[in-house]
Amino acid sequence: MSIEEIFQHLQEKFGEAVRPGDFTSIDPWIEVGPEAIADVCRFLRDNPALRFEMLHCITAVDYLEVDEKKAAKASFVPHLELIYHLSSLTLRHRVTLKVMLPRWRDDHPGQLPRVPTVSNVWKTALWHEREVYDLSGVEFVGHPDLRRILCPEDWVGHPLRKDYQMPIEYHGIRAR
Amino acid sequence: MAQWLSDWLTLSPQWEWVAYLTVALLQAVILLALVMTAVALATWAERKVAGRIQDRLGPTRVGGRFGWLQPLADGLKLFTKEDLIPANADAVLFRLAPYLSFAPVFGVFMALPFSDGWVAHHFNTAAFFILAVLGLEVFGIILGGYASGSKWSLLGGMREAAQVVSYEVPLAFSAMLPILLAGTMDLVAIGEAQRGWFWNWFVFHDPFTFVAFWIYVICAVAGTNRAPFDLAEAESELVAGFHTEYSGFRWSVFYMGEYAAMAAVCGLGVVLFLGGWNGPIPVAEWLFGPASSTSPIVNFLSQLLGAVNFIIKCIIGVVFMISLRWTLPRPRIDQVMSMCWKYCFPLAALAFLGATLWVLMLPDGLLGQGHPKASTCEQSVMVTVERIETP
Amino acid sequence: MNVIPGVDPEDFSVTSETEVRTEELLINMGPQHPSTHGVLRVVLRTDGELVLEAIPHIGYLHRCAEKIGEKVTPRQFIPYTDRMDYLAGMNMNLGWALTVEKLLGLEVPEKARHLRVLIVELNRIASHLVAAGTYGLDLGSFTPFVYCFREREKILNLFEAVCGARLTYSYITVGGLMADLPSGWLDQCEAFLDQFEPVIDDLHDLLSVNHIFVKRTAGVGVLSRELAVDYGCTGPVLRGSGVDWDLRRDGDPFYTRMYRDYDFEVAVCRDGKYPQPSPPVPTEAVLGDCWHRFFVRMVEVVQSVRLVRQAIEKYRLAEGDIGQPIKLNQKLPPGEVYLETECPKGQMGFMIVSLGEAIPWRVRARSSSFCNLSVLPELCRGCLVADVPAIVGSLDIVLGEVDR
Amino acid sequence: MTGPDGMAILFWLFAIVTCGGALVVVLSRHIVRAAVGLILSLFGVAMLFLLAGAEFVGAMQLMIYVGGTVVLLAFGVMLTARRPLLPLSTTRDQWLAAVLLACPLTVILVQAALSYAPTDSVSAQVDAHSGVSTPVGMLPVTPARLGMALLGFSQDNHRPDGGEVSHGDSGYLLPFELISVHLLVVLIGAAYLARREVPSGMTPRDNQGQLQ
Repeated sequence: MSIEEIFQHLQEKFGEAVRPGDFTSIDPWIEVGPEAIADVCRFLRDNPALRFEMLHCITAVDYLEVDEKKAAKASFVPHLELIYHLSSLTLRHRVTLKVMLPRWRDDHPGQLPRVPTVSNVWKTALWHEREVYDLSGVEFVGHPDLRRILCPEDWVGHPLRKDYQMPIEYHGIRAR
Repeated sequence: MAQWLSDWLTLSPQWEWVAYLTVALLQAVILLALVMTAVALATWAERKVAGRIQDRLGPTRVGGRFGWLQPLADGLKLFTKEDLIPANADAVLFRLAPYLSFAPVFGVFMALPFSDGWVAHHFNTAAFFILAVLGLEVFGIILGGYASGSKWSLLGGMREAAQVVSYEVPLAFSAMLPILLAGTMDLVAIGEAQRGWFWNWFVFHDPFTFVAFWIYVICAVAGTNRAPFDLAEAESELVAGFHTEYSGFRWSVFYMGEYAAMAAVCGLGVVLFLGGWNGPIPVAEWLFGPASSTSPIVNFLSQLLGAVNFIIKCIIGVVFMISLRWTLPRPRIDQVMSMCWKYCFPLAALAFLGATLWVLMLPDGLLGQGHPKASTCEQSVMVTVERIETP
Repeated sequence: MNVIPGVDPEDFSVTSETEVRTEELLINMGPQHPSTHGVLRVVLRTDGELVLEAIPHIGYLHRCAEKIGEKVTPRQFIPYTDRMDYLAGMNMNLGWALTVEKLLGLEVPEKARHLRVLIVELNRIASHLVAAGTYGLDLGSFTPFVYCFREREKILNLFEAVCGARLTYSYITVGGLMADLPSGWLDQCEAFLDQFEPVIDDLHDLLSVNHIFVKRTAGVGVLSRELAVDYGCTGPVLRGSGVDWDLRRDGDPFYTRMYRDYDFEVAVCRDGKYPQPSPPVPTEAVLGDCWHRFFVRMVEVVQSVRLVRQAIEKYRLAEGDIGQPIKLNQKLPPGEVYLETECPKGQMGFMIVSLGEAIPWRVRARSSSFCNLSVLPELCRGCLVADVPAIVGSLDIVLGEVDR
Repeated sequence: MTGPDGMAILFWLFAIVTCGGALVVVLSRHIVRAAVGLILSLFGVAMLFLLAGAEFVGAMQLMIYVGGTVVLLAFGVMLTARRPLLPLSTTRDQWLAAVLLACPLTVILVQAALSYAPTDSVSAQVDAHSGVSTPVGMLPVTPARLGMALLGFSQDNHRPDGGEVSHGDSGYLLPFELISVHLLVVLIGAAYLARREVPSGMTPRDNQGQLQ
């Protein structure tokens, strides 16, 4: 089933919450509003015509140009993107969803952006969302046990953020 | 021998015990030497056989062509290694445990007949004594596990002790069949009963003893914590079971205990089921005439041939146990336990029942021609009754 | 389950009459542990022999390769992909190379494509040999481990002849391969394959049909189809649960184009039978248990041998050369691409986001062992302590890939 | 085996081991050391039996007491220990009671031991097999005879030749059967007491279903 038909199905059900992303790129994607992501995912999984049973991975891409010189002519406004790759084993088709998030909630640095969790739709999201929270700093509302998974529990900061500074030392070990 | 020595020293009666004591000590030293060489041979064989099974050479450097001095090198290394006692270990028991696990196995060799006359002490109830002494070894394991002070070695010790204790029962049960067939518990008599061609061995006596033999093999392997049943080392978090905290000489005593137990159990199995010192073809009888001929030299030679037979069979048994270790994976603890109580024990009981019926219904064997000397059940009763009549 | 709420377990006076009070134990397996295949720490909450709950802790080998990806050009990132699944370096290189080639819209010449299939399938055999050997070790039999590593040595010697390295090859790169095969290498490879087939039967005798092995693995850690898909398990773990899914046949067209003229069967248990040159399935084996996961890998080795033989023929017939890799700091077109390839452990996904410079904006690695491991708590609930190494071994995880 | 005083030396050695072990059991504050002490004393008793030539009873002692009971005790002690084993501290009045009980008992035992008229073992009949010298009056004890006694062939007094079995002649068949039935009852009782109710909540092995 092609990306347009999938978008058609979503449009009828969710209307405004779903916007056409870019259907011409190598991997076409659909943009979904942050608050509707959980319902869209549940619909994609349960609808007999779509049946996306497998969530491959959740990726967070941080768009922020750090050094001032290039910041002026950067082609994007600073924001955070969550990319969901889904696929269906039975109907053998793929789709990519994107969620646009502000880098910080209400632009207060330190307050992580909030997104409803999809771990109740696919259990694989349990660990993937923990990894995105750990490395990129996105808070998944409703996640049963949102802790750091790869970095130590008491690590400060989110390494994959563009403006992340490595701490000088960690428990007496010089890091920089 | 003691009598001969005391005459030679022309000791007056009340000093006679000196002769007996020296003879006893001499026998003990010979036995210890024998056990040590058996253990050394077993460790060397283990590494060589494991090598062959895994398509590699095994030790070749130490001493001569086939690395036969490797056990000596291991022994030396272990003696020179530091012998540490963990902090919260119970020092006294920690030191005692290895010897408590090695001594009983050494006791077994005392009652094991290597040839017709060659037995350190001719027990009338040798088989029963051996089974009793083998039971003692369990306490060394429990004590080793407990005295090491750590929760894991205690768990390992308990698990291994439970296995050894539960496998002793079918072991004893299957060992009873040859006793039944021979009518006595005296191993020399049991060996005697299996003289002649190899089909006189008890293992081929009837299908039930054949089954009992294989149950004996399984229980022997499990009873000495060997091969597929070495549960304690298996469990990932128990690491090496009860002897995790041991090192150096104390650990080597445990190690020797294990190999000596393996050799002892093989020896017992050989005497009970595989005709002890009687070779598959009765060469001794052809060469040296009937068993108890007069001249000591001939007598000695036939006993020597018997001993050689016995040792070869023991070696085959030990190699079999070693090859088991390097081919089979480990069953789980509950599978091992259920195999013991749900399969080995009932089968052993069934085999025992079958053997008794077989002996009663077919007193002189399937083909009608009798058994050289084996007294069947009623005969043993008759024999005992006559002996009672004449005080 | 047997801790009565509201009662302090240390208080001896209350002992429920129906129950001999057993103390719950927290056993800590790892991170340095003989049978957890690397630095994985599993905390087991057990009641006697019974495992109530298994909680894996990962992150001990986390090097944040994705952050480094934002500082180096794609060709310079190749050596980092080697270190993710260090038992299948070639597959990792191929995954990353194909992702960047998909972004560039690049097509490697025929000879290079066949050489890639040949090398990648050889590496799959080596990886599965390690999996089978260490699984034998987890269950206590040492000999299969020695046989497997003896065969793997021969494959590593072949790789050493090709690219000079034995573990981290960095041989397959963006746009092609670092070097062509040395002369006489193909005959050595064929000689290896000829003497390797009987060894597979030995491994089957030693492990797959060995009664004790079957008793230890059949019916243990049963993973149903829905649970496997739900947890995102892929590769032999997914196929072990009976899902007929192999990326080399059903994957992204850009990837399946590589295998278009090869015929092989997907190693999955279709109504009780596996692709044929394999021993029968034992009766106790339940679909989705440890035994099936192990057996799928053994059958895949046979299929990979077939693939390597076909690749050798096609490589000999293909004319032209293997082409040149792209320049070290070649500019990347702006765009976003995600591609998954079938690696020995499962589907390894790479994603690259570029804004038009030579250095990508964001690099993402989706690890198969990461998802396969996440199903461990589900499988270990209610099993015995002795089953945990069996289950962990059957998932065949590599911590380099889990932690990245 | 050895002359009369040689025998004495070994006898005293084993007697010391037995009594020493018993003392360790009583005096030790550490429960596992007490268990080891018990092992040593029972081992000493077994050696005394062997010394006296009763091989079967000696081996029986080894197997049942040392191999069986004490191992059971060790299992019981170690498996139920919730926290490191509590040291056994006997209070003052317990000592008093113990001494009061022990004294009369020792007096009786010593008196009985001394009053036993030693048999003048004139010519020790050396048994061909085991080389054990048994005083003339006693018959060499072999397990076969014990077995027969247990199965009803009376051993201790000579039956009139061919006469029918009179009262009291039937050996020890009845006690033998009684004991075995008794042991069976004890076994089943113990198994029943230690059974473990399957907790209503999770059946431990529901997905594999083997264990319970």
